[in-house]
Amino acid sequence: MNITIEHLLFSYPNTDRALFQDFSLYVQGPGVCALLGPSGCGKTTLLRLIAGFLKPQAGTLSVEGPLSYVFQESRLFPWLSIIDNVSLPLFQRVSKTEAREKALFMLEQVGLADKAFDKPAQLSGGQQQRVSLVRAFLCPASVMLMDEPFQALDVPLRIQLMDLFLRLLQDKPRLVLAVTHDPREAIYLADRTIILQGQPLNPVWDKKILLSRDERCYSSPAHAELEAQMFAVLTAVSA
Amino acid sequence: MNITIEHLLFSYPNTDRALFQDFSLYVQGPGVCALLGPSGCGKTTLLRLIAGFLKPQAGTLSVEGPLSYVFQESRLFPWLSIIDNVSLPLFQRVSKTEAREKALFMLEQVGLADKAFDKPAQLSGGQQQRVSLVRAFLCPASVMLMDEPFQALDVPLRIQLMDLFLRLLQDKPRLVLAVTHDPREAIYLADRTIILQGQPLNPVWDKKILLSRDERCYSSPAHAELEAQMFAVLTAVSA
Amino acid sequence: GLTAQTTPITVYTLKGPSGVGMVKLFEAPPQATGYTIMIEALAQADLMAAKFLSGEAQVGILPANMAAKLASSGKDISVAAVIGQGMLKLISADPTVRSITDLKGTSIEVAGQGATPDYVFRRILHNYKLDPEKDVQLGYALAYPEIAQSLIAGKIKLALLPEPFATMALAGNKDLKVVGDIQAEWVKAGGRENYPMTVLVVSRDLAQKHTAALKAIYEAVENSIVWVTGHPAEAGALVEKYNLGIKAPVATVAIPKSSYVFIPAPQARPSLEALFSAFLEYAPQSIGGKLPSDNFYLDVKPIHE
Amino acid sequence: MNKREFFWGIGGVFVLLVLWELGSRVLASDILLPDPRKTLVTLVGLIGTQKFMKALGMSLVRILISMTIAIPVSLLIGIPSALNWRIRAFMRPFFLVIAATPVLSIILIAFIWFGQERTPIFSAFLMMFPILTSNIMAGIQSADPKLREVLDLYNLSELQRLRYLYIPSLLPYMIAGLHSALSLCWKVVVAAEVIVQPRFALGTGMQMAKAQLETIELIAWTIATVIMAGLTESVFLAIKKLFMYREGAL
Amino acid sequence: MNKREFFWGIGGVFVLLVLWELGSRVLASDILLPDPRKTLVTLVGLIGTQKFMKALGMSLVRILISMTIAIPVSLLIGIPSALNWRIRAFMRPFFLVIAATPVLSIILIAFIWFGQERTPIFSAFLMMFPILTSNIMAGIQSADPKLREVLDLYNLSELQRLRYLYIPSLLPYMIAGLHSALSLCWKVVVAAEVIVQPRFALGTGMQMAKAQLETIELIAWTIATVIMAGLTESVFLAIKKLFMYREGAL
Ligand SMILES: Nc1ncnc2c1ncn2[C@@H]1O[C@H](COP(=O)(O)OP(=O)(O)OP(=O)(O)O)[C@@H](O)[C@H]1O
Ligand SMILES: Nc1ncnc2c1ncn2[C@@H]1O[C@H](COP(=O)(O)OP(=O)(O)OP(=O)(O)O)[C@@H](O)[C@H]1O
Ligand SMILES: [Mg+2]
Ligand SMILES: [Mg+2]
Repeated sequence: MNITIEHLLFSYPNTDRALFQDFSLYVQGPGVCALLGPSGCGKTTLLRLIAGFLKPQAGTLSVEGPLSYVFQESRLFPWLSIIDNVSLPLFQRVSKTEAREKALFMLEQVGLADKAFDKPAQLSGGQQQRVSLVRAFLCPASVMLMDEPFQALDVPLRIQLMDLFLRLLQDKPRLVLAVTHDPREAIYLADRTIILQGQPLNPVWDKKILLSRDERCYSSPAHAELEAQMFAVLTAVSA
Repeated sequence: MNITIEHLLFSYPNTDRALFQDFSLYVQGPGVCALLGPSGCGKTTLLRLIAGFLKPQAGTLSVEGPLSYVFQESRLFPWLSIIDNVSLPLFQRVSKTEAREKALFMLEQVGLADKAFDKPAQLSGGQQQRVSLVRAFLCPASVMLMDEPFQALDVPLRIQLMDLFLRLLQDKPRLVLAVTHDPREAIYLADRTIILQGQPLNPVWDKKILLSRDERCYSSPAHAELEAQMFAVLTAVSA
Repeated sequence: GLTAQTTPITVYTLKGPSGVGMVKLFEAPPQATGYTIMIEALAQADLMAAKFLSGEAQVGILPANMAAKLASSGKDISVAAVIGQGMLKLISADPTVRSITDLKGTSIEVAGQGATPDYVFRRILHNYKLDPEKDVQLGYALAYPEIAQSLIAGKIKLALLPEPFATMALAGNKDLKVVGDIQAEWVKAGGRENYPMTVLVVSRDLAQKHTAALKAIYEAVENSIVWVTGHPAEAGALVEKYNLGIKAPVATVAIPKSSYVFIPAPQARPSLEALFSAFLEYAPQSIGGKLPSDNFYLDVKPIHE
Repeated sequence: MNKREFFWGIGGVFVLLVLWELGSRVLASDILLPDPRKTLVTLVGLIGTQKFMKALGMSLVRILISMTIAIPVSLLIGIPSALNWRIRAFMRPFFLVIAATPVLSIILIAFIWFGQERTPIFSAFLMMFPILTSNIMAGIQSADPKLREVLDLYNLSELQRLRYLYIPSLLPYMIAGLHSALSLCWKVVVAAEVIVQPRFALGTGMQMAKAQLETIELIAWTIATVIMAGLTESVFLAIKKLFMYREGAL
Repeated sequence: MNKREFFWGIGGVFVLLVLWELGSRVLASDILLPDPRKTLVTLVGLIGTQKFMKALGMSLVRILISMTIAIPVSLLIGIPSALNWRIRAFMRPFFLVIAATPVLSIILIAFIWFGQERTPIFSAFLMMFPILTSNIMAGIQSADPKLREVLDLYNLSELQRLRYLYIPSLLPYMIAGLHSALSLCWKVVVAAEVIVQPRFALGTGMQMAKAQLETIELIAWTIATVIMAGLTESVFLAIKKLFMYREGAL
């Protein structure tokens, strides 16, 4: 349940500068590691490298166990109903009926039980985001990659879903690597937070978050303090 | 530069309950009006009704002048370069060279000048979001509809873009209707904020924001206070 | 300056066996003062019919029934002469079939449903009290070359073939035999001598206004046919040279076995009418429903001494 | 097809008839192009005859058989070819031979192997197969690579990939291919029937009419063919609509 | 086509030759299906002749002309038909007539109007037009309605809509249609050449070979046709690749 990256070199074809140069990272599971960084610095690329969708030009990369992935766009199959979209990862493992039952249960949890038999095009942006979250939750993976999983959701719903997510993680520990733009989300969820800088990618801030659940609340002073720190780093990185 | 909606009735085909029932709203320009509300309550649908992409089943709806629209997804033309995507709204009005010059100037402002001749698929999520923002900015519209225009961007960049946006609005006043999930964004930008509740859609909170620029800063106490108020309303609406 | 105005006329002939008799015209086109006479070969009889119908063709060759059909449709054309007679052979790979009477219960490949050989054969069968719907089965699936190929390869047993395909088939497979004499059977069945297949057709307009040209063409065609029948080897070479669709050796062998003739219309009338009556019996509409009128047969006196 | 569409369609037919009438006046020959009124009278007369109805029925049967063969075969060969470059490169010579070999060159072998009744089916297959496979291959290549990544991630089997990604992606292409193949099919079947002349066939009727230069009858048979093509196309469009509706695309 | 693809393609050709060899042994008759070796020798001999090269060249010219006519015409008619239901309903009878009318039924008129050199072009047009239009229409219907809304919003002109949305959307469909039309085109042009026999034409050569029972020569002409179809297809694929590359899709 670990991710080990060593001396990674990567650049997209036909681009002049390397996005990753001698990049190393070691993340140990179980737990949630949040990744923050300016837009375009290479966060999504990092996740895609880990998932094996991109091949590094040099360096080693090792991940164990089956993966699940919440993509930055929702990536639903337009011709499948919501319930089929969600139960897709299970089709290989359990019977269709069982997969659908599990899917329906999870859809209920995120308030979408009544949309189970609709097509993705009939859902709002936030609802599609929730569906793609549920799809990744359902896959019994030991490593979970998430690219801005709670975007497009209003704040109360976001907190509610994060609570659900934490509960699920307690039941079945996993290693979660979550890209986010919102320091508050990172504080609420993560055991470790990394702030990345681009060109080439390198971590400028890498901290364990050792707050209690209560201290992680948006309104707690500890939260506010940490947020201010992170904000300062992010601003520095951005400039 | 006004939007007038009266007794609007609307539901999607093949759905049982009306999304809008006797919904009325009057927004006066110039200025920014922020719309908040739980996921799936009908915010995008409202913008699409205003833009004329959907036809109400009853009620009247009047908007003046040309519109521009930042869609919830970035909706770029995959086969056009970024600069062509951005200058598209201008092709009808000015020469291609002029349109491209303007486009390049705006792309510089959002830090994407070096991506001008790339295709959308070569951009990161946040970069695509910026491109679609620029496209809407460039269109000389008197009414601007925005569906979560600053999502997928890191906080410092988001503030930087909001500042740019406010500067542009000062140069050329418009009526802006902006959907957002982030109360802080609403406080930073808006002259008026509406929180909506769904099933059917109705405003539960409708306030002018009369803070100074300084007070709107994320770190100011006035901001924090207003945010706490709005958060309470949103949580109530969500439940 | 002044240039001599000449009227262009194209003589149309057909590729394949029908056109062989006129091959000399390619070598030496007819000459007539005031006219430029050219010769061109078309691929198929119905394309020739189209040329006549559109008025592009003033003189050319056609199967006799098509000429009658065109005339009956109101086209002002006449037959000047019969230039080719049918040379059909019934070919058998089945040793038990030795005469027409043995055909009962067999199936025979006959190319070209609705064309002259079909009706000639039907009339002969009828003469032997064989009903083509019941007693024998006539197959129309293959064209002449394919029938010959199938005969040689032993895939079919019986077929009615014209020259030069009959010769080709017989040369390709020693087991093949000719059954009976279709031409003689035709006479027995009520025909007059050998039945006419191909006729030289001229538009009446040409006949009336361009007598000199017509005379030149008429004589050239006659001379060509006489020459071809007399010189199969030389003619065969010309046939290949002008791309008429038959190789020199095949043409050389087939010419003596084919019946290239030149019978002026007045003399040919009885045998043409005998053929037409067979058509009237089986498919009246293919000659326009009635025997052609008198002026279908060109009065050749002004051009023929 | 709704009422208003029908109205515009009738307009099209009317203009077509006018053009035909004009054409026949210009050519002024019943053998080249008979005038529409006479032809329609002949057509109506023809429709009553048993020969005609049998010919129509048998030709329709041939069309349907050739479809039921061509569709699965082209899926079975086209899909693996699209997914695997080795198979694609290996099959290319076969595709070329099937698409470009003139029927004339192999008519005798086709006749020997398939007989009179089935040669038209074979010849229709030779025309439909390349249309369908090239559309199937384009359809599969149009599959969204982002969705392919999702399937990769969850280790779905090849069959599941087909079911969830490739078949839905190729459907619009397949439908476009079928649409053109279906209309062309009538032309091709009839052309082959003209050559081999099965006992009951539209093509046999045409060949007889043509041999006798009975153009009026020939055109009447042709109109019958076009009308049948129109009917089969309408059925196809109705099925397509139903299907699209069930798939939620409409 | 890279080296490895070429290797697999050769494999396909080899299997094809083996099948042919087997077929010719089963039929055991040179006049039905000659064996491949003899045929290839004949083909090589044929290639040297002037008659052959001229025939090849002229048939190729006919293919190219029919493409240069069919592509713009089908775009010009297909695009408005796809965009407007009135035009679509109005044009439907024309599409049907063009697609389903057997060439045989109108060969006389075609021959009168187009002559023997151009009738094969006309006949190829009749085959390509329905394939291209049905693919064009499907391509335009595949245009993303979300992008259409963007164009609506910014009031772009019809021409700009074409340029920025419809043409890019229909391209993959158009390419699929062209791909199948191009291979079938050879077959159709040759078939028409067999009927009207232009002076220099592959079809004329085939018909001559056939009439002389020269099956070996007939098959040699056929192979030449298939090879030419393969060459034109390779050129097409190369252009497509270049194009895709420029468009950034690869
Ligand atoms: N095409 C459609 N057909 C049927 N129902 C639809 C369709 N589009 C949206 N809906 C439903 O209408 C409701 C409102 O959708 P809308 O997209 O307006 O929500 P929203 O307020 O923008 O939500 P979000 O913040 O998640 O984007 C949702 O419940 C959604 O499921
Ligand atoms: N397919 C591609 N080809 C070329 N360049 C690309 C491609 N995809 C991404 N890039 C570039 O690589 C850089 C990193 O992209 P990536 O998507 O990883 O950013 P990100 O950190 O996820 O940003 P965001 O927060 O905006 O999503 C960006 O500058 C982007 O323009
Ligand atoms: Mg990203
Ligand atoms: Mg929305």
